[in-house]
Amino acid sequence: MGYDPKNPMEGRITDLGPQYYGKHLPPIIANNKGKWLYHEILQPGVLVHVSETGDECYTVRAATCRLISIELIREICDIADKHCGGFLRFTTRNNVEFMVDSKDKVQPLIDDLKSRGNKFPIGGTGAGVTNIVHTQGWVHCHTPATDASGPVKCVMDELFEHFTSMKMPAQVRIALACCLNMCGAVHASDIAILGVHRKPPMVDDERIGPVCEIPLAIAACPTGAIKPSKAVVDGKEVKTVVVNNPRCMFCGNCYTMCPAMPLSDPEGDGIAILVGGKVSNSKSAPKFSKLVIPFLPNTPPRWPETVAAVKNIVETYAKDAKKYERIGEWAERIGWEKFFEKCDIPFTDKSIDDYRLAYDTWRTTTQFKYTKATAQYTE
Amino acid sequence: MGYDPKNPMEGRITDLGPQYYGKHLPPIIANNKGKWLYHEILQPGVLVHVSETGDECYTVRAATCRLISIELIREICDIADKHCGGFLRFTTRNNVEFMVDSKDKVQPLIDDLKSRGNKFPIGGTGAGVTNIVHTQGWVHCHTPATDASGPVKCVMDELFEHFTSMKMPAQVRIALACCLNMCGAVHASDIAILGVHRKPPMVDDERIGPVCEIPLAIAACPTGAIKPSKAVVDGKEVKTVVVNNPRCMFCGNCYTMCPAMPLSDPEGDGIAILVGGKVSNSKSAPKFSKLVIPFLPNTPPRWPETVAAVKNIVETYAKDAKKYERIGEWAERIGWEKFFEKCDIPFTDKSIDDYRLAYDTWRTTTQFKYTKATAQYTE
Amino acid sequence: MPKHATPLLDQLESGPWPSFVSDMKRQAEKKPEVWDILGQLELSYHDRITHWKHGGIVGVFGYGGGIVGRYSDVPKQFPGVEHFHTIRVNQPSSKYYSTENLRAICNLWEKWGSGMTNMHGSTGDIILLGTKTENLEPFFWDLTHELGQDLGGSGSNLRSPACCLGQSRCEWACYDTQEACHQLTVKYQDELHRPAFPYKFKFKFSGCPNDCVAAIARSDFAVIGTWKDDIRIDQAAVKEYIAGNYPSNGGAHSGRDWGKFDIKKEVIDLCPTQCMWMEGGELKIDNSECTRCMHCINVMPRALRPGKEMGATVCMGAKAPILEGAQFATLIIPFVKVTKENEFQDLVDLIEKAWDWWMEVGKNRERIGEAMQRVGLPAFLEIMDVKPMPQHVREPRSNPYVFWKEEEVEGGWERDIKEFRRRHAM
Amino acid sequence: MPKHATPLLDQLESGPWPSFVSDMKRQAEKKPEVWDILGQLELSYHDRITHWKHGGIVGVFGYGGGIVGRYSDVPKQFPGVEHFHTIRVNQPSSKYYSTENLRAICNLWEKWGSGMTNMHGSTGDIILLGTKTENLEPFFWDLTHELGQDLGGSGSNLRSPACCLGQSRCEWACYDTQEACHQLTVKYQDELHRPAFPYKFKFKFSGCPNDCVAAIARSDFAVIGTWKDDIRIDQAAVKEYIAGNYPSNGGAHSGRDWGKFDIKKEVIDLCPTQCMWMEGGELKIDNSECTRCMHCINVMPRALRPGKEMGATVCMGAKAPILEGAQFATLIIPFVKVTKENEFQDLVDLIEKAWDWWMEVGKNRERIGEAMQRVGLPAFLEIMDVKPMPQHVREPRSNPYVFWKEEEVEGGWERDIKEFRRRHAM
Ligand code: SRM
Ligand code: SRM
Ligand code: SRM
Ligand code: SRM
Ligand code: SF4
Ligand code: SF4
Ligand code: SF4
Ligand code: SF4
Ligand code: SF4
Ligand code: SF4
Ligand code: SF4
Ligand code: SF4
Repeated sequence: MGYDPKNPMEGRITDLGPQYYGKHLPPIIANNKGKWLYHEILQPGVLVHVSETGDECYTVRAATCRLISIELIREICDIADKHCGGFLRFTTRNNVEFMVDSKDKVQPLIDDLKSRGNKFPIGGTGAGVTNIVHTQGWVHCHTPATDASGPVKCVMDELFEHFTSMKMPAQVRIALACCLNMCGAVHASDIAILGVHRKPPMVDDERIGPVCEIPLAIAACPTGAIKPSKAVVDGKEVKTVVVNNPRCMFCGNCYTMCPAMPLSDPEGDGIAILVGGKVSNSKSAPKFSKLVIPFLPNTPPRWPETVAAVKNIVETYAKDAKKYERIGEWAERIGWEKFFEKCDIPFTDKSIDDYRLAYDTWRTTTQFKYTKATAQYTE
Repeated sequence: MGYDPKNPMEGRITDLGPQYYGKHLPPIIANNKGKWLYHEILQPGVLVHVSETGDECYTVRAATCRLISIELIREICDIADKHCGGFLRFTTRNNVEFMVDSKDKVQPLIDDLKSRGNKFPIGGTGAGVTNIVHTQGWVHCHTPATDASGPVKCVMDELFEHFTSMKMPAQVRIALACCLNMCGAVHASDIAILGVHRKPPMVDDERIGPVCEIPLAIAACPTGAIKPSKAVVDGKEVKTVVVNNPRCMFCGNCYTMCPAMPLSDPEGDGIAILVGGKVSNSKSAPKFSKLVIPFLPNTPPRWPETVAAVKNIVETYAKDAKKYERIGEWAERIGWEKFFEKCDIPFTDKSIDDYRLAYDTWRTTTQFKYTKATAQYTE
Repeated sequence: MPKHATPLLDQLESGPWPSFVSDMKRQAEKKPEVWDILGQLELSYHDRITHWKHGGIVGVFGYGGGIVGRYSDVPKQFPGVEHFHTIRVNQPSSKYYSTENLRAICNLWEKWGSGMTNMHGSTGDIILLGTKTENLEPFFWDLTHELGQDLGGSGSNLRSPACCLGQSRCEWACYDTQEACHQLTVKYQDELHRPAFPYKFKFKFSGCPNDCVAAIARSDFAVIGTWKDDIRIDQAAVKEYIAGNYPSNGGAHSGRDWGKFDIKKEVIDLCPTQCMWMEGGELKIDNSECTRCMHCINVMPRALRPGKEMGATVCMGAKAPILEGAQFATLIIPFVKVTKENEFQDLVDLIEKAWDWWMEVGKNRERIGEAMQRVGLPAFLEIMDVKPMPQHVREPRSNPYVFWKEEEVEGGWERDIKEFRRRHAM
Repeated sequence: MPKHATPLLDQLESGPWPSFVSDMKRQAEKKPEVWDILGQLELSYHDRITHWKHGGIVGVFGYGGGIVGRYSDVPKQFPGVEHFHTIRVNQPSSKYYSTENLRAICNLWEKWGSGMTNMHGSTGDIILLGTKTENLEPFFWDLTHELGQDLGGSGSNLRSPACCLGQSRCEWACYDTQEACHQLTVKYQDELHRPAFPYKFKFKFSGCPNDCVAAIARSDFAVIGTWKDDIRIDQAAVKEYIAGNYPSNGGAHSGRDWGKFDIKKEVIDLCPTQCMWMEGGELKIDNSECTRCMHCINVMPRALRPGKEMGATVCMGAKAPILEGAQFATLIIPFVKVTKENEFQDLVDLIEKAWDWWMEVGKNRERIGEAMQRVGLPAFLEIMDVKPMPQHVREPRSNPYVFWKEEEVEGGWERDIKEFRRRHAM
């Protein structure tokens, strides 16, 4: 029984696909699927869904780090076995949800979760800050410009009270991606924490020939910054590439295609903050996040600059925005010039688009608000 | 006295610049310049401006064809001499304005203008249709895809009552340009009537060598449709170009650079209608006009298709829009899908951008209104 | 006992948010290779740079994806992570689990892997984080034979589809996202496991325009629930909201005193199409003007519900910024029925039409959204056999640069310059 | 007596709008060459195509512009228009004329030209339509000597600047558009008459954001009046509007019954920034939120006026669609004083900075707006010595593709791959 390396093909099973979800639904869900009438968030992290059958499903949502051990998963299973008939689910933002079928089961479940230290903070619902979706960072990936789990921990430590409460004008969705590949929906987040490189790739002339397809590396560059070249390695002329540094915008696509062109660097790499994106079609159409802070240094283990920047934006927004207004909707209503002023973020040329569709972002009207930024012209 | 071809340089004067405007201001204007307090449109085409000095300037605005003879200008001068102390002005939209300094001079002026047949219709103010700004057309230019003065006459004959009244929701600015060079602000007009070519240039292999710089012709093409080539003329191989027709979008820039590449054609050429542009910064920022009817044939002398199309849009808008709402503001409020439905204009792929910044015009939301166009999916 | 000192990481053990460091330390007690994860991560925290090599190609036989190869660039210091490949296990629809299954996965990962996971990856998979090359086949054997479970996608193929929880626990789902997600995943196992595409391709299924799985932002093929009839109104419940008896937005704003519920300010005035009003104490909606944005329904879940004739809008071409900038998915099909009755045939037709074309014309590493941009939306609609409609665009083009086709132009394009010159001297 | 039958054009003599055909016929009685204009136009109406050849280069000595060469492609049929060059005469600011001057121009054109004109060209010139090559120099002699007047622009040079009527007859003008236009035209006669630019360059001057000369849509350098203090409010007049004693929008809507004036609906609700409200019967404006769009002022001209501290916003780079698509002018300088006291020095500085750069880097036939797009707005601002500010953009960039400069990055860009490899095995 088990895999036999001598007969790798024998008894092989493939293409089973995912497990059928039906096997994993708790009875309260299975019985009422498609019959739900309405829901209510009873307190932060606690939802009730009411079915037309009269059934009620109570959900308790708790945070996880996403990067979790099997020990922790087993602990989650213990809780679900004890309270939820052996079922649970994870949300699309890496929270874990425990469901029970009657009200009286809620408090014991909550008590249990609370008894486990800071492992399962309850919250993440409604007009608050829910879990930060994020990526691998230094824990696994080869191209990150920052870590993922670390900055997330630091930011959430600081925003913790907003996870466990619902005092925001609307939901605040924060995401982190550790490089411009942006695994996740950071390009459409209320606040995006984005790892960015700022040094052009080094070319490893020795290794590029053996490990890369040079034409693919050249073709990988969206700005055409990479050109074929020659170098002398151990007295022999070899084919390589050369990077026209001023044309590089540090996307890292060359490195994705060619391991001999690394670009990570302790000083060059860091974090950019983008804000105002959203996904839902509610009220306004989906919006892209916009770059407002081009660079903050990588300062492990607690990334104070990034934490402060995110906190400042969240709190300025919370004070100033109207009920139901997402960060991007708020910034558009007050005008981006006011966003920068209210958040006291210095505006730099880096926030001005100069890529493909840049023209559409230029201000082609005389309509603008005076702010500190225009003071030099009006004084 | 006068120019002496034998001594062309003798006594030559250059770089005088325009006449000083101060010499041309009627006294009521000169005396109150910078002192105006407010204005009122007393009736269509008749304005009063009130100065802080207590002076009043009454202006009577009348249409002209813009393409006018010196006979007509002299007639205008006669009127101005008789009523206005020998001064007049033209507006930025080719209307002529007669100004008098007291109320009792207004009616005689109006009567005089009215006595001259249809030469000087009074109107063009406020929430109505003012004069159509336009270009040369077949009267003078080498590259038009339609005439200018003719279609303007036909459209204004039909919209005449809207020139002499103020019943529109807001001002309606119509412009015509006879080719994609768009001499004027048709790209920012409530309704733009635009001459368009639809056949790629012919290459005159015989003449291209002598009359054109072939590299400039090739560089002129924004889509890179023109490639160098060779041809045999009178048994001799000559340099020429060849056009990759499917990549041509008929901008005519090659012809501008190279007379040996004409593209005009009786059947190929015609008129496109664009709507919803505006220039002012009032309420909304300036907007580009958007292509809603890609092609109507050239049907001189009265261009009935174009006239009907413009009239239909103007009247649909007049019925449906709110007070102060420009055509583009209306279309955006109701949604472009409703614009097409209400105006009963068939939507074609031609209205979907596929040029440089096209992506920004795609609908990247689930928000849309159902209309006839979606009926095939909902029935 | 820690194998490496981790003074920097240790600072991440304090604070109210759960600590992955504490969790890993606990795990390391049972699976010592986790000390090496911590050790290498500490080194990264010190050096401020990753210590993973550029991914190597590893996998299980017959599959072109599902495993991302990874090697340490400091293997001597951290032998436990010399190989550190991740395995993507395809999650069940909406990520419901029986503890039985979850425990089985844990056991498997205890046996064959590092004991660390991501629950879940950004695409949606169960990510098993870190194992050695030699463990891959045995793990896969056990996964398929013992758990009856399979790998997810990676590489230039279909990625593991994902969905919001939909009808399972949401009153707004306009179709069964779980079933659609499951059936289409099963149908396209070959596309998921054997790279045959120019680049990756993602399906995501949201039950309504709230789009809780962010389909419009990150899927090549986004199926987002909607309806075509009228929003259902319970006028009695409207009155309860007005009276303040039901909490606005399902209680989502209850942490702050926003004042008494004001239907005008909170619902009617915020409706993006301004198609709602009060009349005789009743809430009215001009549904022909509604764009089904969900706002009013979100705010008054007990009074308003999506219509009864439900289906989905299909949007295509979303992606992250590499290379031409990020794209949201573009509306392609305004309304389509999504039912297992016809085995999701409408979606299948669309998917296969798109794939056929993309597999033919797509360049290496060109997402379908980029290919759409390259050929233009009009051409793409033609490929998809969809009649162009104003709903496809936010606004019509403003430039006049129309690519007419020869057959559309009276008299065609062939003209005789000589004949022209006879009428037009040069 | 008509020289040519014009059955098609004759149909343009009916209808209420003035007829250019009737006008031309009248002129033709005095200047028979106009029959040939009509004749050739009739032929175009019949053939549905222009009968003008591609422009030839003609001009007066020492000038590189001001005249557009034109020849008939059917000169035998219409000898009167064999040559048919247009002359652009630079109009006086805002197009006010003494009849004396206008009559003098007519006389000159009777003598040297066709007798037909455009009052005015789209750029703003007096366009004298059609003359022969041999008449150009004598015409120019008379124009300069007798009328003291000069040609306008054409070709790759400064084009005749234009302005709205501004303070001459408008209560809203925030600076003297006529004077600015005149002085800068006079200052740049050389640039206007002798092509030294990569392509054309246009100045336009509007006195306020209503932009009655369409500067933002069609000038490379648009100077648009604005103010920096508070909108002036006459509360008594506000009351008159509310009472219906003053017509809204200066009577612009009086042709239709729009109901009683409603300050809330017509002004406050339409304010794009929502910065107005009524308080104790008074209209209030939070001027720090106002974007000076003009709407409220337009609607209540007797109650509201621009502030007292006036100047202009400078926007740059507008153009028609050839080649990259049309551009509106982009905000470059939020506020600048525009006064003849300092001879418009602030504008002069900006203009010359822009020209110096554009003349150096602009490609053949590249408008400054296109050059701005090519180098990017951040680079252009640096060239213009303008500190980037959020007012320059509608919104910040959404892609993350920042072109950092080496000096901005700690430690620079030079790195040693060998040293790197020592720390990171491959
Ligand atoms: C559980 C989950 C779906 C799942 O399959 O896992 C979910 C569940 C619900 N969402 Fe969601 N949403 C979930 C991710 C999302 C996402 C995706 C994301 O954030 O990555 C979005 C799009 C976010 C965006 O726009 O950027 C999302 C946008 C919404 C909205 C629209 C809110 C808006 O104003 O734009 C609503 C409606 C509302 O909250 O009023 C909504 C409403 C709901 C409701 C009320 C639906 C219902 O009737 O049950 C559920 C509880 C809401 C709550 O938590 O406050 N859900 N929801 C996801 C929980 C994530 C988490 O753990 O925090
Ligand atoms: C005479 C003229 C200026 C000139 O130097 O010649 C002029 C004069 C006035 N304009 Fe204008 N505008 C003139 C062309 C323009 C243009 C340019 C164009 O159309 O090519 C625009 C921009 C149009 C656009 O946005 O597309 C223009 C946009 C305005 C606006 C903004 C209206 C809006 O709602 O967007 C106002 C304010 C208003 O009407 O309420 C305005 C207001 C005015 C006022 C009321 C200003 C005043 O206080 O005297 C003047 C009389 C208005 C009227 O005719 O109803 N004027 N006005 C131009 C007359 C053109 C004509 O003969 O019809
Ligand atoms: C594991 C995961 C991040 C995570 O921590 O969750 C991930 C990890 C990687 N992604 Fe991703 N992507 C992951 C979801 C995404 C998503 C989100 C999604 O699928 O919804 C996106 C954005 C949506 C999209 O597809 O555009 C995403 C956009 C990218 C891109 C940019 C693609 C583009 O077209 O712009 C790359 C670059 C590439 O393909 O070369 C990339 C490449 C990568 C690679 C393979 C690195 C590389 O350069 O080859 C990463 C391997 C990391 C590692 O060693 O563990 N990953 N990647 C996610 C997959 C887990 C799962 O299967 O559930
Ligand atoms: C006479 C006039 C049209 C009219 O009937 O009023 C005119 C006529 C011509 N324009 Fe123009 N343009 C005229 C104002 C404009 C304007 C409006 C403006 O200046 O405010 C524009 C749009 C604004 C702009 O500059 O972008 C304009 C944009 C063009 C273009 C496209 C330029 C671009 O960058 O997109 C061309 C093409 C070219 O330069 O090769 C062009 C080219 C031409 C040429 C010279 C034809 C050519 O291809 O070389 C036309 C000569 C016609 C003729 O034979 O009489 N004309 N042209 C206008 C000048 C009269 C005057 O001096 O007052
Ligand atoms: S965002 Fe970049 S660094 Fe982070 S996991 Fe994805 S590919 Fe790797
Ligand atoms: S990082 Fe991006 S822009 Fe820079 S060289 Fe590599 S591919 Fe080109
Ligand atoms: S729009 Fe075109 S055809 Fe008309 S005058 Fe201008 S350049 Fe000539
Ligand atoms: S008309 Fe325009 S697109 Fe066509 S060949 Fe000429 S320059 Fe190119
Ligand atoms: S997308 Fe809609 S249907 Fe799905 S969970 Fe979110 S709110 Fe419910
Ligand atoms: S769903 Fe949106 S658009 Fe429709 S009525 Fe409700 S708020 Fe208005
Ligand atoms: S632009 Fe302003 S100042 Fe000039 S005429 Fe128009 S309204 Fe008056
Ligand atoms: S000028 Fe415009 S933005 Fe300012 S208060 Fe008036 S309407 Fe509002």
